[in-house]
Amino acid sequence: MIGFSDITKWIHDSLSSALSPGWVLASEFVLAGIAVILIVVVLVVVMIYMERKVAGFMQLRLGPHRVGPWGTMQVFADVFKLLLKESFAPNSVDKFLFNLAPILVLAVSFMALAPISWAPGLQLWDMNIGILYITAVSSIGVIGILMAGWSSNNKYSLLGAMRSGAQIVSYELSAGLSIVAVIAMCGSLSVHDIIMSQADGWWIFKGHLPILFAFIVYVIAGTAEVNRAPFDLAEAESELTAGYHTEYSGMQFGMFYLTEYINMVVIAMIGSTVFLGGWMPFHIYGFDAFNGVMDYIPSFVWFFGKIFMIIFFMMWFRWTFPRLRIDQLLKLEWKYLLPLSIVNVVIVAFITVMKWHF
Amino acid sequence: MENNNNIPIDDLTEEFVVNIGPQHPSTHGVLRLQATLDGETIKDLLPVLGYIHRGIEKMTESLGYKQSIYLTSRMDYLSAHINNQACSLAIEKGMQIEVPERAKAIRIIMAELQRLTSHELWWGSCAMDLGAVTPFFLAFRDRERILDIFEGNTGNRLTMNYITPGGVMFDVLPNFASSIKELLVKVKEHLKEYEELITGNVIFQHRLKGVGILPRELAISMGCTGPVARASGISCDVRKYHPYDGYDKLDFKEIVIDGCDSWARYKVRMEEMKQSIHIIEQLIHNIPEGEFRAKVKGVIKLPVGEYYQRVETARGELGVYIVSDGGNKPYRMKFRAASFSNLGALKPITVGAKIGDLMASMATIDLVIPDIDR
Amino acid sequence: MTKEELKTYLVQIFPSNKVDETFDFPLMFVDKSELLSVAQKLKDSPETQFDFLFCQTAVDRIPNLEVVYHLSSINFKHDMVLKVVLEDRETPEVPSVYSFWKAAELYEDEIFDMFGIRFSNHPNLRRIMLGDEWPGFPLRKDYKDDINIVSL
Amino acid sequence: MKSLFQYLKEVFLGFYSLWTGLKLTLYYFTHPRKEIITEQYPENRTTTINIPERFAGEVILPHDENNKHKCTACTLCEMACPNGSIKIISVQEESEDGKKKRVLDKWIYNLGMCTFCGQCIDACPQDAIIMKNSFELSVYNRNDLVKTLNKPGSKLKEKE
Repeated sequence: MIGFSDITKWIHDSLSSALSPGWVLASEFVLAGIAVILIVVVLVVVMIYMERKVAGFMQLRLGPHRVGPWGTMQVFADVFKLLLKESFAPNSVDKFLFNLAPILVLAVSFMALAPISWAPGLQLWDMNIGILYITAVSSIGVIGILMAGWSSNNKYSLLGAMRSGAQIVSYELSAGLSIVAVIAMCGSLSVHDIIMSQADGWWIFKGHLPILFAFIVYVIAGTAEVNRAPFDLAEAESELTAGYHTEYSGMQFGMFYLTEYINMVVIAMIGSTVFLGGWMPFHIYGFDAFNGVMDYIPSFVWFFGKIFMIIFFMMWFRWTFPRLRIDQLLKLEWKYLLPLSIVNVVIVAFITVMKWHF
Repeated sequence: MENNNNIPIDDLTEEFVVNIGPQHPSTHGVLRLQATLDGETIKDLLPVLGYIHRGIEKMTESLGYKQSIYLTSRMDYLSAHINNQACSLAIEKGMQIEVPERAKAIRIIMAELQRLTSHELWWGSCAMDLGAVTPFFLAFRDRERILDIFEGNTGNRLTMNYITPGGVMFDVLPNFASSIKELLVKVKEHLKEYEELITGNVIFQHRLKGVGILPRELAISMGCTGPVARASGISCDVRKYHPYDGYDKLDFKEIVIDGCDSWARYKVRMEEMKQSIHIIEQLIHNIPEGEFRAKVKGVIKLPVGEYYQRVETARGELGVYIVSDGGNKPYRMKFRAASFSNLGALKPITVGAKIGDLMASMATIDLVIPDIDR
Repeated sequence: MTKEELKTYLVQIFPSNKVDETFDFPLMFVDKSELLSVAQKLKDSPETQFDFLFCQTAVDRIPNLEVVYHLSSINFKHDMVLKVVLEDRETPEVPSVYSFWKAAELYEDEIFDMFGIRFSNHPNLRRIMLGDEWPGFPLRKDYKDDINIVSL
Repeated sequence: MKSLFQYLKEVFLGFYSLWTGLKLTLYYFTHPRKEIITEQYPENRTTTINIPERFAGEVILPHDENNKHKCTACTLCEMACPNGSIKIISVQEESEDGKKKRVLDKWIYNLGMCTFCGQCIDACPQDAIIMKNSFELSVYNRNDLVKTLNKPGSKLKEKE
């Protein structure tokens, strides 16, 4: 079986034979970037379709089913419509920031994809602080949202942006702490190392109850970080019409929409990498025959299966729960999740020191 | 900012006015609320009305009595049958028309079905205002079935114009009783689902409990009626105290809860749905045979005088006040709309609360804007 | 109290006022100068306890304007009608009953909008539905609008 | 200690309530075709669509096979209409035995102003007009909504 590392090696070799080393690096950057963007855009298209079908089925509807077979072309039709629409900017907005905000938000969410390991040997940049990098970069996105809300010169947008700022800044903490629990156990920030440490079982199973708890906290905080219901206060349509992107239209709105889904992908990818073993198949320590069977399932199937499972959870929450109020949202974070996460990290540290984990 | 005046920093925050509406997802129509906000907290609230003011009261003065009835379905369009019933009852009162028993039974069944549809829609939109979208579709499933029954029997789905002076427009279809029996079985099942999905939900309860507190005295002073008043411990069901169309012969409970908050208003409506089903079940097994409509003169003229008829719509007490000068047109017709009085309670219960609470209070007060503006 | 009882009671307590009846309720005419004191008595007296103003409107009986108060009691469930007759059509003015029944705030806004009757001491009298620019007061009988009013 | 127990119980019940909601939506997600009531309108317009007999679609003046209708041009429907969407134009016609008689010339119906309240049908003493349950009534030109309901050359049906 040809691994992904063979393919990347072959591309590298054939480029090196034709170009000077500097150009090889540059063209590899461009190729990798295009590849990641393409994969992510395809993922987003699938997710939007999935979201609409999930919502439809949960709401006793059929979901999109007119455009193309089973409505699969609906997303493309929507994107096409958004592309053709005029990106209208009201008179009183701060033009520069108004136009910059969607680009910034989108760029930041793409940046967070750099250290993700997609499959064995398929990783753009295995830096030694990968997880730290992702958490750091993904919190820049809130600046874009604040920028959008402030520059729109709309009170709804401003309120939405402020809510979003408060929310993301708060929930970053418990999301970070729940990742720290795993990092403490495996002892590395590098994405590759974290995945390899789960070769004999995923952390969610190896790490006793504290890691399971951390996973639940992570899913809650992750849902909050991407501003999805029940934490969608930033765009709460029954309160603030559309929140921070009230004034955006056309593809500028499309970019915010795209960002929401890419952020979901990022959250799901980190979740699956840290807790569910990334592309690592389901292994149980000692059961070699079983592990061998599991290895036959390709690694990228494992990875995307886990991603879509987490994404389905998020969608399921969205179409079931009512929204929280802003003070309840902050209370949940600061009074419950954060203290519990800190206690959890202490317990994890204790377990790690005593070497009680597998 | 330079703080020269030794004002505490807290007092330097700037209030700003947000116009919630006239086009806003949670005002359910064209209501505009001028909210003065301090951050997320509401400091003042001023309802601005008139975006759907059609002058129904003026129109009735130039139309006849019969033509006025069809206008009433356009006021509180979720209680169209009940509005028609109120207007018909007022006219019957003036003309001393005796309504046949069969017509009375049909009227009550229709009115209670209408109350059911209205509460179902309220349940869905209440959950949607609080951010859950799925309940809206679950609620519309039953509402759709009831509207199908309306459509089959009356010819229209929303503004039926079915109840007229003297009875009802046409007799019900032969399968009326059986289709309603079938429907009620489903509605009862689905009411349990509603409890599972939303009523028990801890987020939902936290959004409503202790929010929008309307004390009993304030509710009385504000002239609140219907579920809003009954959730504040006021016993004011018109069907009990001023029975019409034979409600006095039926067995049903008036739901009064002393909670005073949005959660109590929610509970009152949920229980009222069960009571409506109970009322329909008493009638549906034996609708009296006979005429469905008493003979009424072609041109309706009320004797000189003033007539006031009240009924219990899904939102509270609807009063029809007719001043007649003996002619074939009403001299003055005033509709005392339930939503209009209930709207007054919105400001005192939301000032000091958060924007999210405003939506919760507005959702549980259940305003219908054309009813406010008329 | 029933309608008849209430009527005799009103005659006893307010001998100077004209007591009549509508089809449903006892009716009492009040002069606008003593409206507030009568309202106070009706609301606070333990026999009547009219604490619920369920409908307030006006009727244009040319040449007079009438303000009609429908009162009810939550405890006793009896109702009555108060009427104030205004002879002045140009600048009609009535004291506001907002201090007794807060529901009057919106009702009186609406009456001011439709009939042009001013309410003194009203907390925020405004043209609630039509807006300040609207010419005339539509529910008055002498309001003419040939374009928009379709008559049969 | 008791309060801690109470607190944990509340947390557990809270999560349990969330789970019951999730269970319900999951049930509907996994049973997608169980209770779908949305109509697939343009596809089902010739098959499963159910328009009740009494559905108030438009007012029509039925003609029998001899091109005869029952309208006597009494204009009661015109007077009953709250919106003025009916206009009856009648002419005086002299019959063979010399009697002058009012005969319907044009029964003009403005569908655009109609609110389908059924007052005209209720008012008609001859039962000449009925509500038809047609529903695809949109037209491109607003003038097309003003219809003349009596067919050209139609006559009043004699009473048996």
